[in-house]
Amino acid sequence: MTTVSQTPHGVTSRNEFAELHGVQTLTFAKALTLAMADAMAADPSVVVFGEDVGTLGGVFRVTDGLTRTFGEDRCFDTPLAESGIVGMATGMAMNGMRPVVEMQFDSFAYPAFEQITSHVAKMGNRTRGRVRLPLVIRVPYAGGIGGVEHHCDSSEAYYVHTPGLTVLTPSTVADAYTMLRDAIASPDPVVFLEPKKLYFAKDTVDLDALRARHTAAAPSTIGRAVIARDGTDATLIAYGPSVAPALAAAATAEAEGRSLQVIDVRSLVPFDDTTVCAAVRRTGRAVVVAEAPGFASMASEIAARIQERCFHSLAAPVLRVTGFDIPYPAPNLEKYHLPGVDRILDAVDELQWEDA
Amino acid sequence: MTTVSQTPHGVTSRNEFAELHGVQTLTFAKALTLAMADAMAADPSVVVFGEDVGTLGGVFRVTDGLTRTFGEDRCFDTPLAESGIVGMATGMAMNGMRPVVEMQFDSFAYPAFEQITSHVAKMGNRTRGRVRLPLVIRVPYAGGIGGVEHHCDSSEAYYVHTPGLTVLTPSTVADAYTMLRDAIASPDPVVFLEPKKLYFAKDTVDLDALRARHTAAAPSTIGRAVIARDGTDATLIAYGPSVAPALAAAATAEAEGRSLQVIDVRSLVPFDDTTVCAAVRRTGRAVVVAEAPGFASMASEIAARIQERCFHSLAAPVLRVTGFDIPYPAPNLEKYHLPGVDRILDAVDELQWEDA
Amino acid sequence: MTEHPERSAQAGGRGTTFLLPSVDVVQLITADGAAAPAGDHKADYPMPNLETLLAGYEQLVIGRRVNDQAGALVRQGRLAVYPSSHGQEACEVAAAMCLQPRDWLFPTYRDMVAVLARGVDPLEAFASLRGDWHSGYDPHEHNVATQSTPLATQLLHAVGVAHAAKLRGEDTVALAICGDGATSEGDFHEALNFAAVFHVPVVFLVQNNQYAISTPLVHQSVAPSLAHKAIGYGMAGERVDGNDLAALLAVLGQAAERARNGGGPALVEAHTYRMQSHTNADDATRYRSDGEVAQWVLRDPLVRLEKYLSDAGALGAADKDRIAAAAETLAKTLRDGLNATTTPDPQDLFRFVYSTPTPQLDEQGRSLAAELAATPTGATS
Amino acid sequence: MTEHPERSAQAGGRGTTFLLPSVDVVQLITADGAAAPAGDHKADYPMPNLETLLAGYEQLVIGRRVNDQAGALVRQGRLAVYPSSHGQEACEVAAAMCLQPRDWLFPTYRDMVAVLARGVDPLEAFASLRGDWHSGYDPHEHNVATQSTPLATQLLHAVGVAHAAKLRGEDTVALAICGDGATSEGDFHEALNFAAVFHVPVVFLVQNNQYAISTPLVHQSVAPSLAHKAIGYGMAGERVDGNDLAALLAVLGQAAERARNGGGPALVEAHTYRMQSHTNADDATRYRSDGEVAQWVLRDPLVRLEKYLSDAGALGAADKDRIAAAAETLAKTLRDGLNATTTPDPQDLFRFVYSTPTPQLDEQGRSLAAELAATPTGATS
Ligand SMILES: Cc1ncc(C[n+]2csc(CCOP(=O)(O)OP(=O)(O)O)c2C)c(N)n1
Ligand SMILES: Cc1ncc(C[n+]2csc(CCOP(=O)(O)OP(=O)(O)O)c2C)c(N)n1
Ligand SMILES: [Mg+2]
Ligand SMILES: [Mg+2]
Repeated sequence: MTTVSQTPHGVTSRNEFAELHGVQTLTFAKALTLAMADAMAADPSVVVFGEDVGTLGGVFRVTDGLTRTFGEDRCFDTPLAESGIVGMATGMAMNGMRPVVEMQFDSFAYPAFEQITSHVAKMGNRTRGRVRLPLVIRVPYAGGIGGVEHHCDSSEAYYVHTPGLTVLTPSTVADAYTMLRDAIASPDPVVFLEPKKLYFAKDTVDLDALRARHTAAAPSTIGRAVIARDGTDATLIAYGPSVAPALAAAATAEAEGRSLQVIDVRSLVPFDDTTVCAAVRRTGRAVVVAEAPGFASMASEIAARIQERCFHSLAAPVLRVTGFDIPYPAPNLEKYHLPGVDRILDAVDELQWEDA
Repeated sequence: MTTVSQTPHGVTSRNEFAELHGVQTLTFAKALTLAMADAMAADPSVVVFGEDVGTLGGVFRVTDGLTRTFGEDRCFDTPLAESGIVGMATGMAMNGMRPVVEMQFDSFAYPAFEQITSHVAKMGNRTRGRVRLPLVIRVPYAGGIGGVEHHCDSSEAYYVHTPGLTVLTPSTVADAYTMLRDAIASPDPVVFLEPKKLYFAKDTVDLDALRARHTAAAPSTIGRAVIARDGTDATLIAYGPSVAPALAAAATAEAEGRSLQVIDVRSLVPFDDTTVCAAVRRTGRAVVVAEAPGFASMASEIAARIQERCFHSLAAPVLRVTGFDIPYPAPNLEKYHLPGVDRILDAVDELQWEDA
Repeated sequence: MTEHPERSAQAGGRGTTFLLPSVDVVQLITADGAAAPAGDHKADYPMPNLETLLAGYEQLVIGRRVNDQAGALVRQGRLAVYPSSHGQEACEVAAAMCLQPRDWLFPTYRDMVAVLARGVDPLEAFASLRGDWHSGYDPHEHNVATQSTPLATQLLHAVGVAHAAKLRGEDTVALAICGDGATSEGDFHEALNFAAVFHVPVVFLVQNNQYAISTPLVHQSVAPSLAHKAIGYGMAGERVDGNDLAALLAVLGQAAERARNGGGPALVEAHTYRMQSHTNADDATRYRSDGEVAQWVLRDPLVRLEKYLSDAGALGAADKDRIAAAAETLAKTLRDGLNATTTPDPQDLFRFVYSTPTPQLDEQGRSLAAELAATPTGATS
Repeated sequence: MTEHPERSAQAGGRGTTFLLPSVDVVQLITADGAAAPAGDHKADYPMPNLETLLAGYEQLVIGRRVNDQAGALVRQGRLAVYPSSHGQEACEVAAAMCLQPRDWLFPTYRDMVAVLARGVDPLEAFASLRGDWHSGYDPHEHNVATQSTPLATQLLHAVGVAHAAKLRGEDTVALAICGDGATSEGDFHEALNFAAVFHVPVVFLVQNNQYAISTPLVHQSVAPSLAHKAIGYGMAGERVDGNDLAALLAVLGQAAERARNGGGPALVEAHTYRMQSHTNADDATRYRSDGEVAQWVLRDPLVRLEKYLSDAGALGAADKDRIAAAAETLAKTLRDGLNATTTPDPQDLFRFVYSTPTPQLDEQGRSLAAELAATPTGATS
């Protein structure tokens, strides 16, 4: 793999991102920006492109400042064509670059579907590992933002079913930074799903500590779930935008005397069977929570695997609380569609406690 | 909905298809051709188009004779562009036609993915039922034919996860006819998955009886699974190309003294919970068999639903025998990938019979 | 299968440049409201009569009022979002006016003014922007497709609608609108090629408003013009001043009638400008200068037509009052309608996904009903 | 960001027809093997020197032999499938010859002869057609991308490779091949537009062999020519006799050097003919006449170059023997290699999907290993 030592047009101004240090209160979006900026500073082969990511800084401002800091060769707008973006990224990755491309919204990645499934996912295997594609496809996804049609799809099922793709989705500000850097560092293509409704969520993080992971080659977050909250009675398994309602449900349940554990899967592929199965074997009950329509979804997979692997530990079936099997609804109806605290707690109530 | 009473260029020659009657030995492919021909004869709004479907009759000859019989206005070649084909079909369906389009191979439907997910699947819901799209997207799918890359994908998961699509896949010659006619008659868009390796399988069917269903408005096959073989010890749940190995496994098992039931799901969406759950509740054991990679697949969904709905009837976890989570392999390796009799029987053996 | 006049051109080389747009962008009324000097146009584009122009002017004023009113309603939180066509109203109005009732219009998210000019009920049309449902009107009522968000996808639907009509021997025309940005999408290419190969009556109107959100045209295309893309499909292309309603009516009218009479599809590029941000969620000052915008204020489509009609004695004070009143009536309808509270029925979520809900959707609908019955607040948290 | 010579054309109209192809298709050697009369070409295309033509002729002969040998191996069941470029060898050879070793070639399934002409090991290249693995060679070894099956997708990869090189200040050129049918795909459009907008050094070579499987060109496009599509991207287009190696070398060579020197991308349409069926699985007699095929036999690329070189005294009996021997050696390599039995390792199924197999793939690999250990036949039934 060729590595770029210096781009022809170098850094065009001071690196405003490098100046941020120590404990900081950041939005999720800003953590993502910092991850790209730090990766770009560390490795000249990292380039960012997509629709409106340059001057505008992206419709969610996730790439804001990258063109200013790194120049137009490192962060640039493309013509409006998603297959073009992913296809060009594929070629750039074949030739020594590490492209990080943005799809403006979940549904607008669909024109790139052939490039993603037939090339991005398959190139490494097709060439027996001789051509790896270290590229990241960032996809703002899921709902809860009152978005109009085509702006709120939870499209993860399409990607997780496609062998060859790594599929990640952070749910915390710290993970937004760490996981995006892990994604950019990955030798394999990553579909990086960013829950839109978390973009402006804030948290306080120690930026120095977060950065240190990547210089010290800390273990990657890829393939590792985290226990977001411990509990003993049942396990809620969630990811991305559904971690927050799962945690809220656990908090409510605690008040009602039930101790719910919450797992943030965060790495959908590879999936962390070890953490999930160990947890469920301990609690004996599990509810999977996800926004996407449930049919043949990531949630189906989690439920299917758990019952396959933990059957004799289960006191009740693995239940799913997911979006309905409908197109994502218009803003005024989305509250009925999204898995919320009540619906999660209803499912927990159905876990046949009387039998236990 | 406007209905066409007569196309400007009518039938150009005698209808060779209408001349076939009574008991016939047909290939699966020919049954599909007959279904289209009969639907075209019955309803002038039915049109067939796609790549090489006209003069050539399709690369699998499934449309052979349709142009000759019904003229170039009713069955025609398009430019080589799948999004174009599905997008044009969408517009034609908006304007009173019932298009039946062919995607040449599974992977070559991917360029049409945006049209399928963002329009075909959503138009009816978007317009509160005012614009229904009675169109059929025929997709030769799955493997077992020694095909080169991109010619053997089992792509059903992408469609079944997309609300608004009906997804059908016949496994017998009779169902090939009946289900394609039901698909064409459906007011909703249907993704019609044709197992390539069955195209030249033959069976003897009573064509008059098959046809009579459609004049007598017999109950649709959409949403209805069938018991392909009865049995009492465990239920194998399969569809499309996997029904044959499931039946073969059941035959082998019988010789070994184990009675396996085989369900042919055939209608993936809507799914026939009633038939499947009744069966599994009776046998208490289930193995799902499918060619596609197992992760987040139709097989995951079936396993997840069964354990949700039949938990207390299950003597063992619902197991899955699926393709591996890899890109479909090159011809000389596909035998290792495809779910075969041995692998199915191994799974049956694992159904914890000692506990029973 | 079909006659293709262009096919005779198959063997030709530069001699086929009749497919290329005129050297001069077609303009009939200058930005100052005067009759434009004759340009080097490949076709004869006569000035529409005053009656037509007056009717068009009325629609322009109404369109502008709709844009302004919708902007206000967004600021008041009554609409989720509004992509304004302020400055592009001439394209909007011409797109609607050049069609017959039996024809079809394929609009984008930005083409609300064209949708209303076709006669669609304004409150039904605004239902989507209020967030009640993805599309609020019946496309069959006025042959107006749903406003398309996925860029360029609707161009193919227009080809299909036209192809179906052609197969039935009907003389329906479909006019499909897209933006300059959308011309980069694969579906644009496939739609133009299908239209040309099947020789169907579709007019493709590209509203080149110079930006795709923040992306200026120069990052979208380096072609001599977007209309030059037509030759690659064996289709006639034309460029027109998109702020000149008269020129638009002449060019689009001719393209539509040519298509109706079996002359095949055409590509029309209208030069215009998006005067406001992409939507209210956007901030155009991040990527373009006030000076640039100011240049385009001088080319406003309303001002020039008002001047032209007034000078021609075709627009008097009474006309102006009548038109202002009509615009105000529509604005009031929007205000009243959109200020009223609607309560969408949650069961609608399940009703329309299929013609008959699947057993699974029935089950999900019952479960939501039970949940809502148990939580009297009416929603899950 | 980049200099765009074409941008100055942005405002122009028909004056920009320099982007259009020459009126006459570029030909330097006639079908009869004579030097062609000067055509009305927009550029000067000098005849390549005899040494170059002789080297090219050798590759043509080898290419023809590869096509014939592969056909025979298919009939003997040693290859699963072979899409022959019989009749198109001049395009294949020119595509390889106009590039430097540091340049990249993006071939399709039909371009085996070009792949071999770049130096790729023949048995590695044929591994995919034998069915051992999807791609058998290392793309980085000769800068030859995998042969692409999904039509037009590889054109975008070529743009990416060229863009990466350009950003690093390297003068690498990428040449991407596709067929006439592939020009209808959305990715063709997006690739040409990206190449033009980013002004990257890519030469797009369309082998217009008149058919996409059974679909003749007239159902694919009604454009004046496929090369005319270039103008829609602000790119230069050219048409060349695709059975004339000399003309191909001149046109592609000029396009490649122009691209290398910062002149941007180009679209070259080569007129040729697919002499055999689409693949062995196809039956071309279903959709075209013997008479049509016979016409093209007269335009064979080998025959005319042999005549031209012989007449010029540049191809003697010794040359012919040497070339025939080289072709026969390669044919024998193919026969021997492909007749030998290979036993792919089933564990390879899991090794390359990711750089490091996931725990799930490890598990699946172990389970397959256990299964194979239990069933000594080596395969599940
Ligand atoms: C396939 C697709 N990709 C991206 C988007 C997001 N998006 C919405 S509008 C827009 C810009 C469109 O520009 P243009 O076509 O010029 O139309 P305009 O907004 O200027 O009217 C973008 C990128 C989309 N709607 N569809
Ligand atoms: C996206 C896609 N759609 C369909 C196919 C199936 N297919 C393989 S080759 C072919 C015809 C291609 O014609 P052309 O581009 O002219 O190339 P040629 O085969 O003539 O070299 C088709 C339809 C494909 N490979 N990829
Ligand atoms: Mg625009
Ligand atoms: Mg061809």
